[in-house]
Amino acid sequence: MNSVLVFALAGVGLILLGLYALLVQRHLLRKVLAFNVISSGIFLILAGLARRAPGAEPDPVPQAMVLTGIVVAVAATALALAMIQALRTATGRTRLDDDGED
Amino acid sequence: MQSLYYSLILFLLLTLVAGLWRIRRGPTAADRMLAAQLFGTTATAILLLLAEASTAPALHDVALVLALLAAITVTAFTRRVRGLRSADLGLVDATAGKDAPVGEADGEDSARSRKPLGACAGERREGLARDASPDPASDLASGLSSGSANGSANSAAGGGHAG
Amino acid sequence: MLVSLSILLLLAGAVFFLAGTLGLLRFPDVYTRLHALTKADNLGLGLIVLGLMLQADSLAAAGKLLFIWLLLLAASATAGQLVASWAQGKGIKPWRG
Amino acid sequence: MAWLNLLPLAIDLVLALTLLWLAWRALSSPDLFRAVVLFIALGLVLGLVWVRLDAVDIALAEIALGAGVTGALLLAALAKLQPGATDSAEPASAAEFAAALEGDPDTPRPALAERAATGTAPIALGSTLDERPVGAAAGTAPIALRWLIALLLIPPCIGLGLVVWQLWVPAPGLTDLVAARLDESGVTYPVTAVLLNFRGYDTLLELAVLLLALIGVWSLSPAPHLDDAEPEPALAALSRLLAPLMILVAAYLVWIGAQAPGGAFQAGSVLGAAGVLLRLSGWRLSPRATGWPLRLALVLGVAVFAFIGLAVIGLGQPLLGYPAGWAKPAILAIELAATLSIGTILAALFIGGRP
Repeated sequence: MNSVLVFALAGVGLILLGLYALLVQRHLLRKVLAFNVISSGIFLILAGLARRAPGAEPDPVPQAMVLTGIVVAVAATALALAMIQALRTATGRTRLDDDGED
Repeated sequence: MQSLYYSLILFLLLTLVAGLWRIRRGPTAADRMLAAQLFGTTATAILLLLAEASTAPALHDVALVLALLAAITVTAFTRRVRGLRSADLGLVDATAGKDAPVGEADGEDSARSRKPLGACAGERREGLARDASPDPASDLASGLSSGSANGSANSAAGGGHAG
Repeated sequence: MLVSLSILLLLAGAVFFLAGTLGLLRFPDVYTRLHALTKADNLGLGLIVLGLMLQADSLAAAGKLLFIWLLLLAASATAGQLVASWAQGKGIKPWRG
Repeated sequence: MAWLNLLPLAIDLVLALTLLWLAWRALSSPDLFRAVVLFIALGLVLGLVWVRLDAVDIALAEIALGAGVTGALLLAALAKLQPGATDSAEPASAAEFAAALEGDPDTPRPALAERAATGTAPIALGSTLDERPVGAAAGTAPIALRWLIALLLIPPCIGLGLVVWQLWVPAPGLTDLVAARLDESGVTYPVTAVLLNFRGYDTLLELAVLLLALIGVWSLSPAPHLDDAEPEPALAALSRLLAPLMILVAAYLVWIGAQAPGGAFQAGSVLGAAGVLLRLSGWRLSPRATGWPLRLALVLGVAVFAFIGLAVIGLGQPLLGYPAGWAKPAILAIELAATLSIGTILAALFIGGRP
């Protein structure tokens, strides 16, 4: 059992949890959190793949991708939160409900 | 020495995880925020020990950044989630601020932020007292000025429970 | 000699962290928990920093460790004060044994 | 003493399990405030995980963002989303919100009790912090649908797990390739070389995405008028002490990025955190600064990057191919501009709304 593999598999677990919550939860803020959990899972797998050669220097290319990805994820989160707020101002709702089919 | 470092790291990590239980338990929002604050200190200690254990001095920079930013989340909590209470109680007229012309509001804001520190403190006391007195839920209503109420909270927090 | 003193300080620091977490979990209200967190944990960190400073390679490295501790002291003290005054503004009553 | 070798593995297992537990609780907790706090904790645990994965750059960015911008952003959004924060004030639900925040059974809830007594308390509180199912407006999909979704998600995730497992053959990836050309890159630290030289176009586009996100936020609404109280004296003192230090540390991170973990994204995150702290302490930009100076700071990163990237074409180089000997100053100029822009964009995203 390899430490790096543990984290990569935990990344898969995060993706599963995030996808489930994204589909099941109705509150939009929860969907935003779920998106972030999914992206964290993807980042974990990528950073794990950078460490496949035991004892050697980690691969800088996936690390650079994750590094910029984290910052972009925060910006996307901020945009999503602003959109939720705009939705609330316009309709008074903060979640997606099935009723009404709108 | 290496194994001592790793044992300490594991130990601190376990105290950290145990502390996270407070986020679940609450009961107040402040209790949950405290558990997040726990991260600042414990994770810094873990980072410093990891730097020593794996001889990676770059981790000192990570610890430095964490220490530098440790207070921001709690500050956001007390500053942002606080505002709603006074609005709830009708002390702040929500519509008044919205109708004010943009330029005026900005001008007032910048004028306020230029005031010396002492003036701010005085204003804040008044603000707190005004905040508290019409609130029947708080025991501040019993004629305590906010200054002495602060003192009593501090002594309650500071007295008797040495770690 | 220096190494054993360092080990002693590190272990003492860990004990204070344990005390801080126990306080956070066992104390009855937010004010007392705040006390456990901001005091015990920062003392624990101080001891660990001191223990690591004894083994630092250079004066600059030791100074950086000390600086990190001072920063956290300032952050914790302020955060503790802010949370306590928030709780008080909400009318959360201090526990009276 | 073989068990001592297992200590790092034990640490990693504890970290991985904590990660999964926090994610699960953050996504399933019935109370939104608790969910957000658990999510903030998740980000900080992730910071420790990056350290264990030898990804110190990512750890720096994650901790700077997780402790600085993300937490503040989510908490501020939560406070804005609670009832009563918009024009159509709903006082009773706001009281309910406050009660949910306090959560202490000993605390009386006069506003709500009074309202309930007079029969004016609204029934639908579903969108408050406390997401108790009220009527049909439950917080999640129906239970049968939830099981179906869970069952449907398991096969692809097992597949993903198997793929990850299969990929786990020792492979150096692009490490050797990067190391071979590192001398030409202008820096001695591989991650910075990848970010600003080998895959410069990627970084340029990421900066553009950040700018786009801010344009999106600005196009949605004007800046909110917060009736911020004056900062507590302790907070005012802290922001005066820490904000200059944050700017100093950001500069240090750019400088050290040439040979060690650090660089524009980490430094920009710290700079953004400084902006968040100043804003929380009641500081505003003067109206004179919110015009072109602010906008210049926002686009400077993309502008300098694109200008240098295009200018080298005139020197007979490919796009973003720095001529020999010029890589170091070019990277330094781009990094400084990018740091300023990333920090300003992050702070502007936290404030939200166009000035």
